[in-house]
Amino acid sequence: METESYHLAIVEALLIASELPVTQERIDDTIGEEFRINLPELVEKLNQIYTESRRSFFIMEVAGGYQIVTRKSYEELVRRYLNRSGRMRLSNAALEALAIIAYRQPIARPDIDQIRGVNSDGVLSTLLEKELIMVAGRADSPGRPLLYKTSQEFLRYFGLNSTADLPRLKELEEMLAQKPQTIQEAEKENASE
Amino acid sequence: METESYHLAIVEALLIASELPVTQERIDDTIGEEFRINLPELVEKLNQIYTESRRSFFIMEVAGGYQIVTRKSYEELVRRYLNRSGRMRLSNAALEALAIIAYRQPIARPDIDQIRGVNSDGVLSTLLEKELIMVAGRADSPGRPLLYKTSQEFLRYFGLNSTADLPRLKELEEMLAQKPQTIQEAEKENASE
Amino acid sequence: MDYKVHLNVFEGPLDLLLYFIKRDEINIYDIPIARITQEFLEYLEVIQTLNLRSAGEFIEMASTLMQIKAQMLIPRLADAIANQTIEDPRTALVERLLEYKKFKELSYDLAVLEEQQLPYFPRKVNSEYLGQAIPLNDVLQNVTLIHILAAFKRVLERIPETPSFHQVNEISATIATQTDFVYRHFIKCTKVSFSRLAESIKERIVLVVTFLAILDMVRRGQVKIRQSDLFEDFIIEKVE
Repeated sequence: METESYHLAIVEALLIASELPVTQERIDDTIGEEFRINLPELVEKLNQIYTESRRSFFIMEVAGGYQIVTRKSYEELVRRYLNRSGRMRLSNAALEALAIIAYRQPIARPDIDQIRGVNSDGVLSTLLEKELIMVAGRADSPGRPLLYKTSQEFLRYFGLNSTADLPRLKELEEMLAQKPQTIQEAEKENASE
Repeated sequence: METESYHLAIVEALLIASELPVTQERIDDTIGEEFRINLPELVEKLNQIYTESRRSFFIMEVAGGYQIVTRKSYEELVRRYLNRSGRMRLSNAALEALAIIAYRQPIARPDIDQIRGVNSDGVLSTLLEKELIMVAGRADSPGRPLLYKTSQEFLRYFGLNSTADLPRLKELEEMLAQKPQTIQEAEKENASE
Repeated sequence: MDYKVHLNVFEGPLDLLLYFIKRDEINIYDIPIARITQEFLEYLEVIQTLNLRSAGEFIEMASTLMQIKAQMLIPRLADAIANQTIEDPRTALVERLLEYKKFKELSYDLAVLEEQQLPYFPRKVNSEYLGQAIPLNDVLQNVTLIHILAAFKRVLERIPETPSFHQVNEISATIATQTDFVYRHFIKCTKVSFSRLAESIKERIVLVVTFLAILDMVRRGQVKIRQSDLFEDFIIEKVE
């Protein structure tokens, strides 16, 4: 019995600290020499304990493993807490278009479409609506399409003083170039220094 | 009483679902209309419950909020399960740069280099990658270099509640206040060399 | 040479000078500049011989030291320094050393805090299966294409270079086959992380095609991409 409660505690600790679902296989591989445990059995016991003690979470079986999740009745509150209320959220498409406008402004819609390889009509109207971009006149090219640039609101939202403060592409490249190794390798290096 | 147990459950759900420390402020911001709660009080009650029911985790106060962490006694097993061969520490160089940023933020790379007497490029990108520091705009000095400051992850990583809890902060401030000119002059001299 | 042991320990020239000062119990306000310069130069030679790291910063400090040494050797100046009629040429260096020393000590304090914190593993949330339909927190904030590319680049770096060059393999992967490949992962679950997709891919070029396939799927509105932060893995979610 004493052993079982220790096993329960270990499984619980793994469930709390592991980002990936906890699996029997991995337990056997890493700590199995000391702990021959039956994960499904222990999970069931833990779930029993959680229900009895009215914990607001339980252990769910997901693709090939187990993980702790909150109970459905708290879903709405958790969602509201995690989605910072009132802050705007942009789709990937909108972010793409915004990035293109930020670095290439002023730029006309056909040019944005060409870079993105997709029509940007809807996205541009969203950005205009949120006042992240604004019209900056017309291009001289055929059809004289509208030109867009980023707005004051854009700068405020991203905490910039001017568009000159945008991270320079070169700086980003430098940042990326400085990563010849994976993070794990870098950590190893740091640890051994 | 019924209300309290509901409040406890909510706080617990938020702690389980959130990787970032849960704060009173953010709760008030998002679900505070329905739940006027006293987070520190509820956390204390939850910790009592966790101790009594021998849970292998507890709630730690950190970075201006609260987060669930596994208990010390499971360190070795959790580490082995997560496949970390040993305790991963930051390199001396990283700690040096972090100390400078923490006590002088916001600060630009040339100033960090100047204090350390070595180039800090590699170290800064490691710290950025680990999200221990973040960009805090640009300096007005020539070349408008990026400014860096410590992040919430920095506080979490070192178990601090706020930067005001940095060790010897007061001592350092007093030192700086005593001879503000000499150091600035020295910097000026060095810079003009 | 007793420096050998310490070669990798010194963070830079200031660190090395502090080491000399501490080892010889030197009064930092009265550094015997000739002796220190001599030792410093010896160390510099070792660095250069072994080509251990860029010696530039050490060379710069060596020239500063020699300059100070030269100034102090001029008899007239030496008298003036002693009588405090001109500033000691060592002052600027001493102040730099003191400032560096202060931050070095603070970095030891941080190391202690780090050590105290290491035994506690914080709650980790699996964004791939948050379950209960809880959306990811703020995932899309401040995410740009560059973030996605950065994540891609990182995964790419994990895969070794394609075989040797005389062995030209025909690339069997196309955007179409890799789109199918991604779709196969949606049978069990509507979300899959890029790193998980990449696990079964052994060749860089196939990974590249897979990445292009994903971008193509995004463009067609078949999937959405979410990412929590720069250099993080990203999650491909099927659009129903």
